Amino acid sequence: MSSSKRSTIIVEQLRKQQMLEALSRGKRLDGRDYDLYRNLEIEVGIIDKASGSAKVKLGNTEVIAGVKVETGEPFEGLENKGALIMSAEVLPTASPHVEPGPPDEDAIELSRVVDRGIRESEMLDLDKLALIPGKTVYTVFVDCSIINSDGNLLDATSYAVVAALLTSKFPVYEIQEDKVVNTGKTMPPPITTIPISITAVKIGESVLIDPTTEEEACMDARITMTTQSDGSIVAVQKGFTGPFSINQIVEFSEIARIKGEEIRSKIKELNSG
Amino acid sequence: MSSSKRSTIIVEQLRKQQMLEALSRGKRLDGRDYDLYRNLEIEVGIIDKASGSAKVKLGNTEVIAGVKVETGEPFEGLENKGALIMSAEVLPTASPHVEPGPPDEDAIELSRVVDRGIRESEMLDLDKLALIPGKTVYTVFVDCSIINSDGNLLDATSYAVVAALLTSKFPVYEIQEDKVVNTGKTMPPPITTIPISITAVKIGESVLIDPTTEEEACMDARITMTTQSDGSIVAVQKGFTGPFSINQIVEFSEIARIKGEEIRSKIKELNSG
Amino acid sequence: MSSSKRSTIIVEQLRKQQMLEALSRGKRLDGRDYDLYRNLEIEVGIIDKASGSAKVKLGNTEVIAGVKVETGEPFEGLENKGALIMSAEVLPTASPHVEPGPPDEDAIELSRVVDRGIRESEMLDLDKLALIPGKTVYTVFVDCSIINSDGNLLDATSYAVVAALLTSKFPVYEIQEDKVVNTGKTMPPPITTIPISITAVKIGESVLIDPTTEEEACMDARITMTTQSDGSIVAVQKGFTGPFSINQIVEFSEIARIKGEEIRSKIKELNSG
Amino acid sequence: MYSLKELTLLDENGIRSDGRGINDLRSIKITVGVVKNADGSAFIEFGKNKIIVAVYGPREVHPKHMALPDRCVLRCRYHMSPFSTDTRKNPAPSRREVEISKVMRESLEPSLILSDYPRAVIDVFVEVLQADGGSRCAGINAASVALADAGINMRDLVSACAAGRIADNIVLDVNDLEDKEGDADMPVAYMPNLEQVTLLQLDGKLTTTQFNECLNKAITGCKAVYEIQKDALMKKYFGNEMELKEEA
Amino acid sequence: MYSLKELTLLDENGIRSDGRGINDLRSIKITVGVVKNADGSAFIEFGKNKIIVAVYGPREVHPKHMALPDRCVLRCRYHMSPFSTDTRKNPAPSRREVEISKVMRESLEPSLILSDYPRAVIDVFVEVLQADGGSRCAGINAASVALADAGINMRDLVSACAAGRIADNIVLDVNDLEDKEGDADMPVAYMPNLEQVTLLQLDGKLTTTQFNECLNKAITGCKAVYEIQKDALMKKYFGNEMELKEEA
Amino acid sequence: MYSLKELTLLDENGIRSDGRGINDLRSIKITVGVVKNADGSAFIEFGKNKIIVAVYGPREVHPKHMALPDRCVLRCRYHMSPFSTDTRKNPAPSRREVEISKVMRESLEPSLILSDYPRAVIDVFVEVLQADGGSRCAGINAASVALADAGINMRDLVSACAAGRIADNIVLDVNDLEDKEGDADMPVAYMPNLEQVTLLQLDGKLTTTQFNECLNKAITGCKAVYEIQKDALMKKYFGNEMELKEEA
Repeated sequence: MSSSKRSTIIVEQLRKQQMLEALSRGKRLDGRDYDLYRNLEIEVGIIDKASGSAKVKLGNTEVIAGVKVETGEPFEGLENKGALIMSAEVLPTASPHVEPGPPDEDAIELSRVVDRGIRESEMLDLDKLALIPGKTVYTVFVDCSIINSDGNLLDATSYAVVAALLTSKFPVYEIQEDKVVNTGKTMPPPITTIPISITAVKIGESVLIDPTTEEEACMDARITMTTQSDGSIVAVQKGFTGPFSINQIVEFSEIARIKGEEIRSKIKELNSG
Repeated sequence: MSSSKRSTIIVEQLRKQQMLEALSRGKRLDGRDYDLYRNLEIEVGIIDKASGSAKVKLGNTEVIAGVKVETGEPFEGLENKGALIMSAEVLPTASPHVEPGPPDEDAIELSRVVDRGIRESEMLDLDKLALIPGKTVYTVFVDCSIINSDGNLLDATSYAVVAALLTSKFPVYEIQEDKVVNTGKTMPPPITTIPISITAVKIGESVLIDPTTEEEACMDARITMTTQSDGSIVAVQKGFTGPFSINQIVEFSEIARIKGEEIRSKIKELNSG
Repeated sequence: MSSSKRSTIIVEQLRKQQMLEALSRGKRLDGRDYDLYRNLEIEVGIIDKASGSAKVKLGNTEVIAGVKVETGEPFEGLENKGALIMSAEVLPTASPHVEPGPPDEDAIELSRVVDRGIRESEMLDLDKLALIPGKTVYTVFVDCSIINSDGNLLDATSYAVVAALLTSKFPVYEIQEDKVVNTGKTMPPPITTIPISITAVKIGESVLIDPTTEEEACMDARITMTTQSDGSIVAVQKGFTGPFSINQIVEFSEIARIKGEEIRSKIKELNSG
Repeated sequence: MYSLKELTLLDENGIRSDGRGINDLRSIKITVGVVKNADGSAFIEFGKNKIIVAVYGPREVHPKHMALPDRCVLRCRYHMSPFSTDTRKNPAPSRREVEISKVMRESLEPSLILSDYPRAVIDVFVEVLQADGGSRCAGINAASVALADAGINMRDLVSACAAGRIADNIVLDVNDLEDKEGDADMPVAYMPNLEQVTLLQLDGKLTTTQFNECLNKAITGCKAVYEIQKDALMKKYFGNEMELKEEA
Repeated sequence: MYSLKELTLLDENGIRSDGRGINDLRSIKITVGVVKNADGSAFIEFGKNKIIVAVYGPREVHPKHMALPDRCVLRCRYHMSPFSTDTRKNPAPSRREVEISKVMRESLEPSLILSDYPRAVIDVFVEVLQADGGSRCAGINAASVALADAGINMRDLVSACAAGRIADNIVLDVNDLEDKEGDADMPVAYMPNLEQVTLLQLDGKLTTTQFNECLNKAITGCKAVYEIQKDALMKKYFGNEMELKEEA
Repeated sequence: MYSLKELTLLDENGIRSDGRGINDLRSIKITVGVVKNADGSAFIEFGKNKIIVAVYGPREVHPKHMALPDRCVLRCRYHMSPFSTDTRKNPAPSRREVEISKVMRESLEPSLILSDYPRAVIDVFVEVLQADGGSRCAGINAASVALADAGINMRDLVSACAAGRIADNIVLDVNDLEDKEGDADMPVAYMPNLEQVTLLQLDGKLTTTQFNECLNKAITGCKAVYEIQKDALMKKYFGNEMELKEEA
């Protein structure tokens, strides 16, 4: 069951006061402009045993994504499409507050929102990943491990997934006498577009993109918007307990488009590099 | 592991005193005679997406049962019979004391005793629900949700299941080239009899049928007896921590037969109505 | 997650003092020599419904092992071998400290170390237990229930498993028209060797074999070594939080060989008896 | 396939598969106070959605260490009955149900004055008896009414409605078929008096222009739902007076 | 098929599949004090049932908030070993085991003076090493003896036995085959001195007349079992005296 | 098949499948302080193993009743990422992971002065990003360095390495293929200054002579690993000084 969170109120209030005071002077505590991302480093191909992998550092947030490609049964109702299965675990290494165990509601939301961006953009052309229609298809697992957590896990994880998929090499399966056989060859995955998520938090009336843990601790609300290469919006998720005005949402959709394009350019270089 | 229950002893003792005092004057706290059922309302066909459904109100106790018919593998050892699978959840809506989560021992006993009445009476002729012997049979799910709880969940749930099954329309499957195909047609289910459970509690030496929550809180023991249309007994369950004398059991078996017939008449009207 | 254990420190310290004091005089609290096993009783064939079974009493420790033989799919990568699946449950009957529930890390280690001795010795020739290569093989379940616990569960369980397997009668399956059929006949299992585990604990600098619960409560470290019929070592497990010197390990390997042979002789009699 | 889809979901006269125009809501009916034991409750029929919501609280928190010294904890469970869907749903909570429980709680929380009940908890139990498209919006609508029925101090009601896209058309209140076969689905929850959005999700593609149109259309829907929520509460609490007025 | 069933389960001479007459119990053997670490224990062989019961308590309750101020909590676990059944049983507790744990506890509780041990707990662990028909009755018989062995204050022993129906015959002590292929199975537990029924279940069809006959036959069985339970306890606690008497 | 195995795993020149001789370690690289939020951390590449270890603590125990009055509780989780193995690993902890978590904790505990932190807990989280043979040894090596990085009082480092058998040869540092296809694998952890073995396991057959040889070879490996562990710590804590020396 979903439940609202607790924290020490005095500390919480002081932290928020300090934060609001800085924001009243137009400053974030780490000195960034409201619409500035932290330093983003992406390294790909770090896990030899995976079909694709990426490590993303977004400020101090660090995420690894690994792609495994196997064969399996299609999902019900999607008999002629490859199956895409995504998971995310916030490792107990990531912060003093993580307990090992099955994913909590935050981790479930995280992986579902990242999944939605990939799936709705149709980044991976699943129609090209069927093998024996209705019986056997490509099953693409994308698993994410959050190694260190300093805010905005959603975007960091999303970029790791996109980078890992984009640079992965899928095994080529063939059908020989009704059986699926791994040929030992590889192929690039069928990529159609590059979805990029942009996340912001609202603190008071300020909207800050790429929040740190410190900022998330003071946030009233969160919003994530994912755009694809042609600039259209493919997924949105409002999060946390505060509201947004319609204006704030519309303004943010413009920011998400522009910032999305910036980060998309950066990620595109991975494949040419 | 099964464990006996707790409650505040003072309140428990006072409640029981008041109850016993009323019973000593031959009265139940809600004014009913010992062998009188509360008002029973049954509404069927309330869930369009189910093959059959019913909502039962027994006093303030409210239960919904839904029947879903699919195809599946037969149970081991019952290769040529349809499969009947029953579940019951006491929803957290039902009372301030229910915690969401997997069914506890009370909910498991509830669904197993209801199941036993249906199964042992052979209400549903499972022999008629095989399709490809040993491979594919009708799988009949009957799921119950207790919406509001005011005692005697067992009978209310049992009546909801019986009413939902009785008024359900099963899909007609056909075997075409070794495959099972849904024809889109429906048929009435193969009903052979109507099992009716009657539950009573013993408080002191009084035996009261159709107990309320208040009465169950004071009960020494509980007994449920299910009869089928020809009056024979098909299932019995003694519950709770007190005993019954042989005489009390034999007398109750007579009450269960008579009251069962009353309620059976009421439920039979559903199909003619 | 693995976690170190707690206990009442005063009692723990007193117990250990007493134990060390006795050991300083070369005595164990139950009067045994350091390298002496407790009384070992083995009874086989106690569960008619199992293909093999054994009850082992080692001092007051009591364990039952049951062998069930069925058919199933082979393990991945072991397509032409029978499948051996082992489990152990420390029953809540075994001591006041056992809680019913899924196996904890101690029970998991127990069954895995016992399993390792059987598997690595190749006691059971799994190559002879394939039926339809890659599709159907013998599945041999060996389940252990610890009834009463007084230390050295590992060896007692191991002996129960070995005795149960050794004296079991496997069903003879035949392949008839691509289907596996139980012929109703039985055969002796394909046994190649008899693995025997020997366990010791270190308390201070004393190394005591076959520890009681009392001794385990004072131990600094534990070691288990399994030898097969030809005297070679097939499995080792150091346990608990203290270390061993290389010398202690080498000396113990000699004890494990000698004591192993003693117990092996005893177990061999079961089949001739 | 595309033309077929257009044909099915929206015909040349702008009529949708269930007979509605692009700006029409499905029929909505809310009944207040349907669960006897609950502190507040509501039953909503929203198209084919049938959802019951019970509210318990403010009450003591168990376990106690979950209590907050300065405000009330809000908990929410969204759950689907096994018979609520086309093929039987496994009763164990799915990842989808976990996420919806979370966004539903977060969409209701801004409307509640939780600081009025420190150290307490309010539980909102949302049971979907039959699911059609938009069950989370329907559930929020019923939950907000049930919270009002429970007498919880509130700043506003929360009203929810989805809008979506079928080919080039933005349509109000996406049904089950449109959710599965359409091109975008955007559930929105809104506090009509405070003019604040408390739930916003999107699955599917929208240009920036379509996004704005879709958001505005959804909010129009929320406002229409708000009137129905108010009526339902009025009917329970001032039922007699209303009837008198009507007669007068 | 019907004639075949009759033939198999009961022949024309009234002899059952395992050679018994309709009023015969299977062989029963109870050994007291078989689990060294337990406060009380018993091992029962009841036909092919082999069941071990260990009792721990009265002892402190964990977690403490489960304690009752005016009486002892009784807990009971009925569990089947994986090797106890014809095909291997998954060791995780089944719904059947949960129900049997509950009815077993409820059948034992009336015999215990739980108010003598406020704030404490008594745990009864019933492990079925080999299961035949009637394992719950056999388990209750062993558990009651184990509780006596643990020195718990009791009003009476609880003795259990099933009766059932094969075609038109009411038979005592239903075995595995009769449970599966017969027409009714009624397990009963009874306190012989207090003349009270503490367990009563029924699977299968009985007319009212058959019901009464079946109940009475089961109780006759319970009374016979009671003697065996008493003997087992006598043997442990007065073993020497008994032998002396026998010699005398 | 046997000759094929020998051929593959070890050729006539004593060269192993990955080009090493029988006494060669795989390449090992340890980086200290890689997880920003942790109190101590290390990343090890050991052959193809890639393992990250984070240490949190000493810190307060939750739940509090788990605290020990006279010493610190040590907890350890060994976990494999789903993408770490050849075929995807289910993220739920396997029985193997539970056992390795236990032996890993027990191999580290003798090196720590836990009595210095009564009532506290130290958590060691070992995440295997890519698994090759010997991941438990690699994990212990990284964990011991991470514990030192966290400033925990220690008696010694713990250094781990396996040795094994291929046909008649005892080889150092068994890789993945050798683990699966070889004849024995013996992981060992050792405190080099205290000369004590803290982990010892064996899968596979060894004569007594081979056992001694294998144990000694593994310990030689541990000693070599120890130097790499020390260097990694030196590099973090005295990096500048070392570079200065090198330049000098």
